Amino acid sequence: MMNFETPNFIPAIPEMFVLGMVCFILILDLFLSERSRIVTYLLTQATLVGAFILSLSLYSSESQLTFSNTFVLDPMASVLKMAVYFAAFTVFLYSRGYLRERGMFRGEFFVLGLFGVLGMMVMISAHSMLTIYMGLELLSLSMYAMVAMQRDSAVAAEAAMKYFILGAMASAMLLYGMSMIYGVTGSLDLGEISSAVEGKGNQLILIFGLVFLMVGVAFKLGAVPFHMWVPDVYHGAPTAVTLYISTAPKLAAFAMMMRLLVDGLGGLQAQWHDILMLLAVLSLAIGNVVAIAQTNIKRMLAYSGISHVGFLLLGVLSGTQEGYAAGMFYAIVYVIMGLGGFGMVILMSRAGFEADKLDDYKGLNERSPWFALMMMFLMFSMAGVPPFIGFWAKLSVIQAVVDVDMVWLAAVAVIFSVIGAFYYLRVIKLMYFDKPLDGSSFKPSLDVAAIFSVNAIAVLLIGLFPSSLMVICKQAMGL
Amino acid sequence: MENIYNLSLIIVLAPLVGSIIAGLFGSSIGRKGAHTVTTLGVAIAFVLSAVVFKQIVVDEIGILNQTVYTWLVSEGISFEVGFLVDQLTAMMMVVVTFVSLMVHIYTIGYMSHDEENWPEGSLAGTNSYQRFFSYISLFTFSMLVLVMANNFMQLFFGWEAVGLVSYLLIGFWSVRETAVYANLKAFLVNRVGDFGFLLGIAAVLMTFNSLDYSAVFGNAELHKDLTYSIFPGTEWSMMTVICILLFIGAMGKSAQVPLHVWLPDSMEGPTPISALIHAATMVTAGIFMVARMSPLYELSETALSFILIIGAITALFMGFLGLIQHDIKRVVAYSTLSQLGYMTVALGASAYAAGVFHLMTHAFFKALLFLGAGSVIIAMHHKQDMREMGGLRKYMPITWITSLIGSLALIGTPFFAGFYSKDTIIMAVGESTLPGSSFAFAAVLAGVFITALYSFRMYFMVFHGEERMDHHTKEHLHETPWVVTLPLVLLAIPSVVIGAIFVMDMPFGDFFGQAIFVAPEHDVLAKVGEHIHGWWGMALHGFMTPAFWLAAGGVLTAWWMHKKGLDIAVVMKERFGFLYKILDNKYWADELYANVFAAGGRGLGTGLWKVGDVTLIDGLMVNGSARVVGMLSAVVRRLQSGYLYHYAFVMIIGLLALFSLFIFR
Amino acid sequence: MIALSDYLTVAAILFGLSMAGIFINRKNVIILLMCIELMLLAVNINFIAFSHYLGDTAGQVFVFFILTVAAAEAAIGLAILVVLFRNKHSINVDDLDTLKG
Amino acid sequence: MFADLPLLSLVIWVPIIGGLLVLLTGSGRSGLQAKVLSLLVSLLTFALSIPLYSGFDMTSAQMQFVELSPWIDSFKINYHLGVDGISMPLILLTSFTTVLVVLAGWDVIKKSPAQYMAAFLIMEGLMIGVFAALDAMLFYVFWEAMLIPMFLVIGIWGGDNRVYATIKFFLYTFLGSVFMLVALIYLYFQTDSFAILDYHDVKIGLTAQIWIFFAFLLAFAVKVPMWPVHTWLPDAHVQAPTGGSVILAAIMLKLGAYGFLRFSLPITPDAAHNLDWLMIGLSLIAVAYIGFVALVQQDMKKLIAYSSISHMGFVTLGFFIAWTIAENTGSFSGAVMGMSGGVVQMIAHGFVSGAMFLCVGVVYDRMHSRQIADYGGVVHVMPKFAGFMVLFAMANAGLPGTAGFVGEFMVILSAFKANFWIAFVAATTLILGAGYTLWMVKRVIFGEITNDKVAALQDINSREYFVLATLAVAVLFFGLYPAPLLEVMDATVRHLIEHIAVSKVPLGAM
Amino acid sequence: MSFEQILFYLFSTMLVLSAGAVITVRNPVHAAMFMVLCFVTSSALWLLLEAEFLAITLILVYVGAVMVLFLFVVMMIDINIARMREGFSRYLPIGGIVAATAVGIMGLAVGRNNFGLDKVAAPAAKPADYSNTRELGEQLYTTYVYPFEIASVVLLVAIVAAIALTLRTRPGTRYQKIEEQVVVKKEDRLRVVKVESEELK
Repeated sequence: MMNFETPNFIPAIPEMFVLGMVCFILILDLFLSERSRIVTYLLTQATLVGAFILSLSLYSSESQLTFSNTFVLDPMASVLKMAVYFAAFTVFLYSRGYLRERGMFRGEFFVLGLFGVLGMMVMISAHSMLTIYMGLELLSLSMYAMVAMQRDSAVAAEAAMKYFILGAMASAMLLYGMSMIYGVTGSLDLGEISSAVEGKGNQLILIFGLVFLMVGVAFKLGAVPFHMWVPDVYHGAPTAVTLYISTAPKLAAFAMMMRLLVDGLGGLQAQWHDILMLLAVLSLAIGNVVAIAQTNIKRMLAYSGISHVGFLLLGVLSGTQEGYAAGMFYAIVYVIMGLGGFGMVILMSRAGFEADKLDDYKGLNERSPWFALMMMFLMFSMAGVPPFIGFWAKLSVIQAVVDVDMVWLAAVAVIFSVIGAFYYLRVIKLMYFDKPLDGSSFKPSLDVAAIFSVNAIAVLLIGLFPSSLMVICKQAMGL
Repeated sequence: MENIYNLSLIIVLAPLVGSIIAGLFGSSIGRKGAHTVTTLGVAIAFVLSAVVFKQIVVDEIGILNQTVYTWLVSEGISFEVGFLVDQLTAMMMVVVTFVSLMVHIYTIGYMSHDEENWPEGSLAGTNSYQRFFSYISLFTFSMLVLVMANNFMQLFFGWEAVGLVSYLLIGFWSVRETAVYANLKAFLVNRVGDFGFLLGIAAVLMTFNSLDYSAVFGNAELHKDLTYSIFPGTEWSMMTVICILLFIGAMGKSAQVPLHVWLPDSMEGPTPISALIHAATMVTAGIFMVARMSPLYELSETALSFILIIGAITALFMGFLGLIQHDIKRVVAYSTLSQLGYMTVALGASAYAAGVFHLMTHAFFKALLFLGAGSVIIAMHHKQDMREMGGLRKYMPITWITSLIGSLALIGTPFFAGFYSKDTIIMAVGESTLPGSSFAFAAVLAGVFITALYSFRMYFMVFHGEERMDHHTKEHLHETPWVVTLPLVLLAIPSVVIGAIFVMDMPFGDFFGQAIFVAPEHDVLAKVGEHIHGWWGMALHGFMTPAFWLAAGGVLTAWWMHKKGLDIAVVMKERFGFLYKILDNKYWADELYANVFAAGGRGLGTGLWKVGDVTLIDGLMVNGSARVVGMLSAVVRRLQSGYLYHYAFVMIIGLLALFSLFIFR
Repeated sequence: MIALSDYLTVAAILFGLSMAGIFINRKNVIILLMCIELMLLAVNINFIAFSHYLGDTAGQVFVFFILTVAAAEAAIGLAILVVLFRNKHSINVDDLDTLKG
Repeated sequence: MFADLPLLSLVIWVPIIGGLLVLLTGSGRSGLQAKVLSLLVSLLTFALSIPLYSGFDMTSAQMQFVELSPWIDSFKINYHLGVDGISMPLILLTSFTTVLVVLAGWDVIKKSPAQYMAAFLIMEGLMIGVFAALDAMLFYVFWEAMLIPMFLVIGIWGGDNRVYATIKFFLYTFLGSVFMLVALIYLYFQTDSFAILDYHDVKIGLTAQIWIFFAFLLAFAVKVPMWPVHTWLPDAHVQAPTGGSVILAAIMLKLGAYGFLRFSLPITPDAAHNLDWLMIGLSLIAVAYIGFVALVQQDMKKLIAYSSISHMGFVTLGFFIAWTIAENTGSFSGAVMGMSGGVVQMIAHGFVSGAMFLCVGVVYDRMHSRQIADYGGVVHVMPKFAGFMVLFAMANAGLPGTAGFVGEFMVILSAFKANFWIAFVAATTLILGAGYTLWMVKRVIFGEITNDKVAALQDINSREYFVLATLAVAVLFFGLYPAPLLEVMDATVRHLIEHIAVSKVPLGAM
Repeated sequence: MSFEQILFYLFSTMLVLSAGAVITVRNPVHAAMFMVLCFVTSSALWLLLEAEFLAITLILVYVGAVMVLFLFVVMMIDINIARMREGFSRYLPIGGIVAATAVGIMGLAVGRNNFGLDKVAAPAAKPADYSNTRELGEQLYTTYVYPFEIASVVLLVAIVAAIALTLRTRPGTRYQKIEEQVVVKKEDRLRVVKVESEELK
């Protein structure tokens, strides 16, 4: 009666590799003195590179299920995973100096970071509500801890507490929704669920569950009205952690949304389409409008992130493969821009100076023209001004909604993007048109400066030749 | 023909070249170089014009109508720059170049001490002499372009070009606020005329699909019954629309009521240009234009009576104003206005030939009078008030004689040039049967008396009676140099003889040939011509006309008052205070324009700007929406209170909101 | 017999109560943690009830994992609580208001 | 010899690359090497743009010097360039003006001149790109990217209120153009292509056309600018440095008008037909209303800015009277003159307004005041300058023989065919234009020297003399002999008129 | 009314009431106690649902471990109950309303009309030899082996995080560095100095 056939481990090799490496680093780190802590850092980066190579080599256009259908590896999963590795890699690059200056350069940071990455990987290639939940929790728990990492900072602790409570609440709701779906469909497997949903008469309970699910998804994405944690956490967390939680997890959340809504509840497209529409419009409005009133650049970027989520949702709610591809493109682009944006904060900051006030950027052009230029690239890109990459992302999602004859939604989106342009312009105004508060020209560490420059220039170059990235996203969606 | 074409080209370009040299390289070639080159250019133009005149008029080798170059081509219509040289043009060319030549020579003397008119160290004053010559040569060029045009577009070019030069010359002494004000005023008033003129051209293009004279005049008959509706419902004859619009342009240039206000002020400019531009040539451009368009005007009696009445009003009421002026130049200016009125009346009566004839004679004697006045002004050290003059006759005989001749010509003494042209006009108007012709007739007759009165008032005040000028001036009183007097003499001769020479050909003969077209039913000159037999006879008969007696009466009145030592201005001020007030304020025309149009325009502008742009569009729409967003942002920001329970609460509300999406449907 | 709906209703009430607890409680963060535990408990009841009535153990397996995760969650939550207390010397919800706007 | 070169790409990218190089050289305070380099680049660009004219086939209305290569396959976006008789002169205008702007800013700009010059070079490339783009997205990219350098130019080198002005400028134009983006995407789904020429041929229902028309209208009306979305222009002009004002007036405003010709008219002719009353109305408001507003300005730059709006009114008027003319005369052939007049006015206004702003810049650099009241009697100390100023003022007032006259003349002539009152209102510019321009001249140039600062003024140096003289020659040449200009555009305009003459509404979709 | 039903209603009412108490009592210690009661009662409900293993686990893990941890923390952190007593009821109405609405909606969804006996029949009782534990075990180690692994990782993360957050080396306290003592060499401690002997005259 024990019928247990060994599952096919091949598709999960990256996960296993990362897990193994994490455990190794965890143990190794115990025997490392402060001075040689760098090894942990290097190993972490090596892990990500290795995982990237593995995922790349495992990339195949058809999707394969394993672990009795709790795990799936499809093009979307591979691409998103690679994006996650890339994002995490960049984050660690940015944060090394920052952490060292604040005495946070400890093994736990990288270990938890890697655990988070693992959680994202699990979410991305989950094919069962159970695995989605496990991945989600793995990711969340790591992030709660990372936010509170700076143990002597009150704001960080406060942020962590808020994040934890709200996050737990959100995941509880997610679970409630899952339980409902399970109750109606009688299965946790997304494939079976979708087939069950197709022929289900009992729509009401499904919708009921769907709504609870959406709360969880929207919370992870940080979409209005489940966004309240975003500004506080981004603001309170150490910038390095902000950098981490504001970028890669967005990809995972996108994957989770795709898995649950498209793979699982594709039959309810009409319903979640409406929900997403509401969330998208609210996010665009609140995000862009409130960002204007901010004086702290981390909060401002948080709100701008909320508005970006609104755009991302536009792509998904269109319900077409192109739309999903557009949403994915937007997610990746947002990650690239977000890395740059918070990277700038890290770049400017010194020990005892967080550089998170907008006024800290006054007259940057006179202090350091190069970084001002780079930051300008990022700001214009976020504002969606061509030829920067942000424009193509917006173009693709707007294209998606126009494609399904929702021109009015496109109009709403562009109007709010104009309102949003204002606060990006204000940053440029501060950097270029104002006099610096202190003329001291700051000298960032070489690696951060380099990665930041590369990041910003990438925003321009990919903006000039976005084709390849877009093609990847389209292929990931089977186009 | 080919050689006439070449001649015309040289005639036009010679003054231009002179002007450019004097203008751009004035400082390097110096005063002598400047006046030499420009005078030379104009002299060439004059001589060649004379040649052209001989060939066209005397030898009658036909007329030149040739394109120089194509300005542009659009929707198949080609706008060209070209020459039409017929009798009318030839006559105008000679007049323009001759008077211009005289003025050039005269200017050498008149402007010789111009630096006195500029403030210390004004760079603009350093070579103002050269610049002046450059300007008047440029004017000659523009005027020639105007008269030699063979299409409306080029006509408009010349039209505006002379306006520009007149603008530059009125404001020549740019340090004087009055001058600068006067030239702006002149330009704007002229622009009002051009406004109509341009619309007229547009109408012509719409009707004939061409701006070429020959094409337009050739097809005029075909479109005579064409109508056009300006106000919905009203159908006006297209020809009337065209003619009146074009004539509005003429009213601007030829200073007809109510667009006359700029001409008296234009006296702020140096006297030579008053003579050249504001008496002899530019102001008569309107007259010339209407004569040129005779084929069109003949098709619209409405337009003709309109012209008739405007002309009559100008002729009479501008004359009145001449009575009470003390500034010698202004007297002449108002007489110019009134004479322009006579010409216009002639045009209105379809006596185009008479009008142009008067244009020619007037050019000579009015230039003479102006230059004479200028000569007096030089002698008086640039004082222009007649009350400080008197008895100049013995100090400056040549000026005296020539001025006397000019005045006699102006009032129309038989045998003098003015007599023939003016009498012809009066008779023609008498014959005219157009609506308003009787009023016009009365006006021109009355005008004769007025003209005589103010002319000889001026004459006596300046050249006779006691010497009212101060000693300093008196000591230096002497005849002006030959460069000044020579032009006077040269202008005096035609002022006497030119009328007798041309009277039988020009108004009554077939001088203009095809250049001027008169519909048989309008041909008043023919009627008049029936009982005109030779210049001698006409002159003798002239002594019996009411016009002569009116003129004589005017002269005698002036003489009598002079003997009594009365000044009509003073007398009127004392006796008829009200009338004097009217005249002194020039019928309040200036005030009207200044307070209603200028101030009104500025007021409207301010209103539109402050209310429309600043308050409504910017304040309300642009900044307003920005402010709204800002406030919204501040309000919504409050929701982010920082309290966990609020956040949780918002999440629950959001959850309920999502439910409501499905419950309420 | 007891209907499935009865269990679900109990779970629903429990869930609602704990939700209310999160935003009614203005004082003690620990209570919030407990509320979260309660929510999860409600969810668990749901799952088990379903799995019972569907005759499918997957639900119970899920509950098993939820219990595990909840324990871990509680641990981390309390750890954060400790850090918070060390920094602010208070676990008063009203004092968590430095981050706002 | 030039036939084989990708000329359009060169004139677009040479200045942009050059600008980046200048940016790199820009360490020196005086930045002499930067200035010289940028002058060379701009001259090279101008030289490269000459063959566009010499090699241009006047007889054809087709796109010429076409370059087509795929750019973003996934969006079906191509790198598609080409010029016709309308865009080619504008490209020349751009490259010509930039040279003058570089010269004008030579020793005026003290604050990081390298960045200044670089901004203008990059802007030049982008603007030429807008004129040359035949792919909607390529067009849009250039169109938006162009805002960035101008935003910086006004913001960094502008006057006291520069921040307000530049942000207003950016948001105004950005708001306008995003709706165009939506319209372009909509059209993409109609044609499954981003090629502008495909848009020209696609059949669209009337209501859709009207929506698209308004989307385009917002974008282009802001740029032109048309009342009531013109209020950014005075602020931007007043605050911008001289070079910025020149580029704004001479070229950026033309982009809007060009957009009408390239998008609104050919893509949505029926909508344009239904709404031409609106467009004519707005144009006339621009001419008259703005004319009156200009009359009372106390700030020279503001005055010229308003006069620019008023003059651009003629451009739009010339474009949109076509249908009225057709109804009155029974054929569209009568509309050619109006449209050509509009295009001529674009070019002419480029020279004239640029010259006017340069003139103001000349005195501003000396007095640091734009207030008319601070001047007076300048002629006595700067006769050379006064000469130029009067000439350009006359051109601004539309005096025959100057470039300013041609366009207005043609537009008024054809407007009369449409309706007497349209022509009537349009012709008021003769009076108003002369009024506000010459009144300013009177108060600034003539009269007695009002104060010592004026008395201390120095006349223009040889550099300024050269710049102004060049423009003076251009102004006079196009005034006295506009035929070549018309020759270049005639075929294209005819083709455009023929195109808009036929309805694009699919049968039965009315 | 069968015995089961009586039990069900008994336990469910207790559960609800104690849950209500948890969120309302001032003193966190009392709250924890009510929490325990909740767990116990709900485990009883689970037993009614034939989920013996999980019921037991709940008691062991939660009552035995988690709640103890809670209490531990509560004790460790000395909260002054006084401040805990401050205003609370004034938020009650609005909160109550919202919660009620939410519950109402949920009740609508899960009410009898959807999950009544007529809709979902009660399953037949399991055979006597049926072992819920064995059943779960098989599932866990076959079908759900992958989540099971992740669960272990989650626990690991919890450990790491808890340590990383709470374990701290107080500055100023001195520790015995054994490894250094072990590796110490003679040279480190002992220095032989050559002393020049004094010359005797």
